[in-house]
Amino acid sequence: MVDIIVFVVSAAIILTGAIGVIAARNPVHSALMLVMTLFGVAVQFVAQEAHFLAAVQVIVYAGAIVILFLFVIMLLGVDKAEELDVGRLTAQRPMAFLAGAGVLASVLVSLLAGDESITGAREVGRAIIGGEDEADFRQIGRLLFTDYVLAFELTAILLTIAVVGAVMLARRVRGEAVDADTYLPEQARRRRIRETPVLLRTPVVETSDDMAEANSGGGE
Amino acid sequence: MNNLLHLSQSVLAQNEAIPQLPTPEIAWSAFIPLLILAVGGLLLLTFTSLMPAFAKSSWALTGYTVAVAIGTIVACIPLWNRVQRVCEAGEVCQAGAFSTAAGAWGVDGFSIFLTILMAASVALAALVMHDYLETEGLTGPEPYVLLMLSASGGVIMASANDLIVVFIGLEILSIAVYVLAGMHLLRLASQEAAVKYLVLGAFASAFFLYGISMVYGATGSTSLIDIQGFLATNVLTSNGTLLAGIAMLLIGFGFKIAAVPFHAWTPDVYQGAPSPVVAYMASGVKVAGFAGLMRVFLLAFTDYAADDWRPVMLVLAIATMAVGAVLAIVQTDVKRTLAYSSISHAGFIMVGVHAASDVGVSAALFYLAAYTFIVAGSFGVITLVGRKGDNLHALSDYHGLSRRRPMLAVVFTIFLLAQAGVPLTSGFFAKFYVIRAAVEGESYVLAIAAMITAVIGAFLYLRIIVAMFMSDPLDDHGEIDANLSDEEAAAARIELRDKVTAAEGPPIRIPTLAAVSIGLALLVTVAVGFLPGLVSGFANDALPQLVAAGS
Amino acid sequence: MEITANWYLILSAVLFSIGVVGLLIRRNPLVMFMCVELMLNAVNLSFVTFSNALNDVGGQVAVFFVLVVAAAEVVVGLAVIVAIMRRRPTATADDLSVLAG
Amino acid sequence: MSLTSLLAFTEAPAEIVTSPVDDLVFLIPLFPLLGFVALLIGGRKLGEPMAGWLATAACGGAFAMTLVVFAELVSRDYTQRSINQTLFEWVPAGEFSVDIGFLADPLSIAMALFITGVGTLIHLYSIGYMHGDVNFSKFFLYLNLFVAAMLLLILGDNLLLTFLGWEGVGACSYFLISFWFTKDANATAGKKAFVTNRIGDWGFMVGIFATFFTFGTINYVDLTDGAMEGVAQSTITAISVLFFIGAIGKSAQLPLYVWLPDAMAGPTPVSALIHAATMVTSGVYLMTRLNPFLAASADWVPSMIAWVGVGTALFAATIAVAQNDIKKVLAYSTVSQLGYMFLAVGVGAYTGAIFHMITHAFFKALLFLGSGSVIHGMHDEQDMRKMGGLKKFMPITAATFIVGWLAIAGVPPFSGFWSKDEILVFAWNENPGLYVVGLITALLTAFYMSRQVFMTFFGEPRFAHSGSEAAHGVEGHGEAGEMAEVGAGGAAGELAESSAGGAGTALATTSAAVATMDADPGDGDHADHHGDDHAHAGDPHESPWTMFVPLIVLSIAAIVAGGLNLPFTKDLHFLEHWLEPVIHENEAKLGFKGGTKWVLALIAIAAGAIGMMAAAAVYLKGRVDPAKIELPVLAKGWGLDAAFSSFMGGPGRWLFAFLAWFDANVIDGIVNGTAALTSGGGSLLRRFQTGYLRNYAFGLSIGAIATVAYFISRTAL
Repeated sequence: MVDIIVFVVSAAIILTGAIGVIAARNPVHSALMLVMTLFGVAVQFVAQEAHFLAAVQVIVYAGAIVILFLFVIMLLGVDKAEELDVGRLTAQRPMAFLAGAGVLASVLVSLLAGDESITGAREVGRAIIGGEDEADFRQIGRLLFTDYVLAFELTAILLTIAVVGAVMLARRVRGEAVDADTYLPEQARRRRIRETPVLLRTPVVETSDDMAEANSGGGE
Repeated sequence: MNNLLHLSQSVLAQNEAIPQLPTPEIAWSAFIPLLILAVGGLLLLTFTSLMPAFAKSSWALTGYTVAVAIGTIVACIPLWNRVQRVCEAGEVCQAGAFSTAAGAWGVDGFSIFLTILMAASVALAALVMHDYLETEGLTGPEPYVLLMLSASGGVIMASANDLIVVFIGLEILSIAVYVLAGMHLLRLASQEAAVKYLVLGAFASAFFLYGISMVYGATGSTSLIDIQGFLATNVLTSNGTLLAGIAMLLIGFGFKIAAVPFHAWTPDVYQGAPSPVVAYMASGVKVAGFAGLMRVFLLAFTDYAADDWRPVMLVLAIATMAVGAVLAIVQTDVKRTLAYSSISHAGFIMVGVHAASDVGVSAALFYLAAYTFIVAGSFGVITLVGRKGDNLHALSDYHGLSRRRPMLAVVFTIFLLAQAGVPLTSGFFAKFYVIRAAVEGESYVLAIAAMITAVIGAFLYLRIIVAMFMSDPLDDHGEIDANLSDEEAAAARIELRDKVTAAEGPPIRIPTLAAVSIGLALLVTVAVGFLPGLVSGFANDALPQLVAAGS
Repeated sequence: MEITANWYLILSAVLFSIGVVGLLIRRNPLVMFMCVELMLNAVNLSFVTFSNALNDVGGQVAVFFVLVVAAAEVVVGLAVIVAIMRRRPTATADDLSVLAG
Repeated sequence: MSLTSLLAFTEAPAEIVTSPVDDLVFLIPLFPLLGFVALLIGGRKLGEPMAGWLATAACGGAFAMTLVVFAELVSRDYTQRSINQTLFEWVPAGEFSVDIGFLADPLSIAMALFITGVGTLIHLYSIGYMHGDVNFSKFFLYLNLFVAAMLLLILGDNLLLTFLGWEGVGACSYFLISFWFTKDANATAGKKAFVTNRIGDWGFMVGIFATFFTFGTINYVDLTDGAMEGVAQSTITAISVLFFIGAIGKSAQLPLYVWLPDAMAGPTPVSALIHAATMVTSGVYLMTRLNPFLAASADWVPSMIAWVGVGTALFAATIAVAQNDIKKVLAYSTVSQLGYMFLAVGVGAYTGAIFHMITHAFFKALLFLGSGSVIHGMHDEQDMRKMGGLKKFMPITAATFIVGWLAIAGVPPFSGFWSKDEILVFAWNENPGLYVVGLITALLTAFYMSRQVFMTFFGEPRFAHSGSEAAHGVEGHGEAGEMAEVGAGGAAGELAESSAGGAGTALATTSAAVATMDADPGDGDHADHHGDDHAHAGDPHESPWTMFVPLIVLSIAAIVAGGLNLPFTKDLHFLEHWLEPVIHENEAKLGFKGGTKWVLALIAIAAGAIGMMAAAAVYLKGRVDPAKIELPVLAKGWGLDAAFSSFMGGPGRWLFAFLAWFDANVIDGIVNGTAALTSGGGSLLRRFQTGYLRNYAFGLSIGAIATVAYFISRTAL
């Protein structure tokens, strides 16, 4: 009974948080809602006896990743409420829900179509949770240094890349963007794209007049 | 010193209660190519931080990167020999494919072949990158570091025998490329490309991970060896989870190789990203994507689920070939045209993968090898024509290229003909082999679709060639009125000349290193076009194998 | 009534779908990233569930790696967004659509 | 897998008869290839005319080498007449291994002889014709490459090598059609040739694959009648049809003929060499080479080939009647004559096909070169309505052209008569319907060729004559400048109309501007050059010796080539006997005696005569020419004049107009429509590439759902 209550409550937290993430106007709220979901997931980890992961989930995800999100939001000062209208893609929203429903349906069918034994291999028994009196972090640690030692070592490269990449991209550079003129307002741009060339004939060159006209139409 | 020894002994003594971990055997020789590439990248970071002068010399950076790439290739040779060796009766020797690190790392002809390709694409891209970075004022060793590390991700994907390792390889490959795509901070297009690539890449990664999770749930392992063994010895009462997992894995790989309908990012990213990076993306990243795809699908899922995924692969291959070719035709931007054409090429390679036979795999590998050089060379030329700012990629920028830079135009023509699959280029045999594989696998629909697409595709390359050779730039800027008097006509001619010069933009420089890169690519393209045996023999020997560790 | 693995898996599928929908409807690249995190969490949940059902700790190790990858992805993703937002502070994902056709 | 094994020359298979010549076959294509390489490296430095002489020598070397091999084969015993030289293994792919190897047997050597022979003459001719062109050396570079590729096509010992040559000649043809690519129309014509040929290539390619998977080999020596046994007839039928698709693309048969008339935009020697004598006959070669396939396939395949051939022959002949461009008449005539060759293949007269191919190579090359000489002499005028009476100005050209005319019109003893007669005899043997259509075509051929000759060489000059106007020098110059545009834009079709009115006084004013442009280096153009060179005289003039010597040689060949296979007695069937080792038992047998042959021959002669007389009636009547006065009388006596006149004025004109319209709209429309469909589809798909990240993600998820859904549908519950 307790199981069910824990599950239902944590599931409610997870889903509320998730819907909050995608529905909140303000990115800060989204981030906070994300924390909520992450906590809910952590609770379910505990319920499935993955204590170590639950801790990691809270520390790494809630403690580091979400903080990083919030930090960036504050740094850029984009914490004002975003217009939740459909923007330029009017049909996108209903289609998005359809797509979401499609993903959900296909995954659910695949998971539940058969009998109750979803998983083919019962008792693979590489390390038995609760079978021995061994803490799960020990088991995880052991696996990390035996079966998964290669993957574990390779994450070093991954993290280096993340650091190098972040440093490289966050560098401040002076100077005007070289291709700012292509980032014109919508209409001027669309017109150019629509010009589909005739097959195999060398297309008409976009003359500089055209560009100038587009620029004067609404330069930034 | 003694004290230290004592200390460690005492620590050991204290922990005697803890059982020693049975850490798996590591055959270090198997990792040498990867180590050279990855550690080479990491060491470059160290060097440049310790010796700022090193970081300032762009020649040193490029030279180092090329040396690392060559080192990787050289290190592959003894491994290849070992894998291809056959022990004589009674002889005790190390021979054949093997796996190590608890079976997570497989060394076979397949992985070595693709490692060499990855390293080659790094070298080609680095050579082109040298001048580009200098012209664009992008300093620092980071692009080279990321290039090498990204390629090591590809190497990992080609050798991984575990889905988790494949995934980590995929992420190493991708994240580095996301950064490279956005590295030109003064080009908004570059940034846009990075954001699109990254968000969609993360999206696709999530599907991929979900797939791993489902496969794990269905089989109880993420190791390809275990999965294959499990599926071979067990009958699943319900295989829905497994099949959905395979589908999700296919989506993840499909994104990386830019298969239709997971291709939408490709043209935008290729167009926006710095051209030398595109040279790497189109060659290296695609090779890596196919490496992972073939390794996972051919090793783990062919015996069990080939009938399930092959039809999907068939549809994807046809869609990829056709959509790529058709969309390429209507483009006005050469870089974008070739982006679509690279999608079409992916479809051709998928024809080989679809066959799921030895012939098919070696055809796909041959295609990858030929394609790597062709596309790296093509984007090398595009980099040069793009000039400073990397913006001059419109078809009109290629008008009269044969007059301004005849050699460049001829070389580009050869690459384009190779992409079209014209005989006497490597591209011809690439197409020939995959179509043969399809016919041999009795997939006539696929073979016919491939041939029709090849015909359609010929248009688009022809268009660029026509623009280079057969367009007089004067035609684009009006003609001289025939009724003018002599003096007026002469004046009009001068005016026209000026107009043409203005429209042509700055002169096209051909830097030495870029020329070396393009020349190498050309050499391989033509040589393999005459003697396909140079590569096809290796491709035939490079079939993926699944060998459990310790056996 | 007993909590079976299916319950968790269904929850995970729902969470994954919400993440998909979020990525398709939001225009703020930061929020789009959060949606990716939702999807990854759904995957984590299913890994742990399978791990529990299979009585195999391998699934938990996989979650560990997912965490690492997610962290790396977020770092780079946020760096790209910072780089672009510095130049155009109001940019939404829809504004980044010059490359098209 | 080692490099050394790759490059090692493998031993030629052991043969009973061996000689040093066995190892020299590869020299035949090597000579022009070397010429190509030499011109590629030093062509520009060599310049004019050395580059041309080098290329001619390279082609001549190939001819000499072919003669050597030919002599060797002749000296051998009948069954030993085949040399198969393998150079090295080319495409290793498991059991599918392809060698670079050459097969010199009666068929390939017969073709190589006339290809290199005619090729050398056309090279020689081009030295004069291309005089002054800025891309002089480039032209010869392409020509040599073409000859090399053509020889590879003929001499290759397997289908893939033939395909390589097939693609090579296609590429060269494409380059040469677009040789004067400064004008749009030439590039368009080149494009058209490229596209149509790709359709045929597709059939060829699939055919190669199918052959390999059926027989396990693609070597000609293994694909014998014996190999066909035990293979399902339906398979062989399918393969034959595929190769036939390849053949009609290359040989310009219905419905893929469209490119050939347009290909006349290229320089005239190219039309003579590639689009008349050699390349376009490679489809016939392929069909002859693969005669075991045709013999073993279902009966409807040869019938279809015969009907397609004869249909093309008639169709093209009717169109030729309505053409005014001197080269276009010849182009449609080529299509028509190729139709005869396919008719021959279809009725099993392989010897007849090759015979006609050889004679046609001579007389059609002659006619094309003659027309080139006319165009050259007329300062790039191609409209026959502005010619007339040229035999006074260009006696040698006229005389040789007339020889070609008599040959193609089927006048004995000129070569064309013998080969055409042989084909018609076999057509009668197979199906009288084929014979009748073939005969009508023969009549039409005689008619339109006579028309061409009369309009060009006889009658009153219809061009501006020197001495008639004082300011002629200026006008002549201006006209040349104007014609530069028209001539280069030949593919545009109705060029005659566009230029007919314009060549008046306005030209004099433009000539100054043209002259200024000419002075600019790098912008020169072939025709501009003529404008400069011949500005001093507007009269047509005879061509230089490099041009008329080939004409004379070819006209001699066109007269005597009939001797290759005279029908009178068995002993005179030289060609048939020569080709026997290749064709074996697949040559059709005549089911009637010599008497019928005589009757058929007389009918054919009569048909030719009627055609010629009709033409004379229509085109010479009323234009006073006392020497020819008897022809109109004859025509009037037979009452054909009125019939023809009314036919030409009424329904005939409509018919021809319709055919021209059909050609310009429907056939071109299909080609262009395919292109439009592709680009239209592209534009449509392009809409989905919106640039919006969210759209892309949406597309990705739809793809994901579809993929997963498919896999779920495969779930075993």
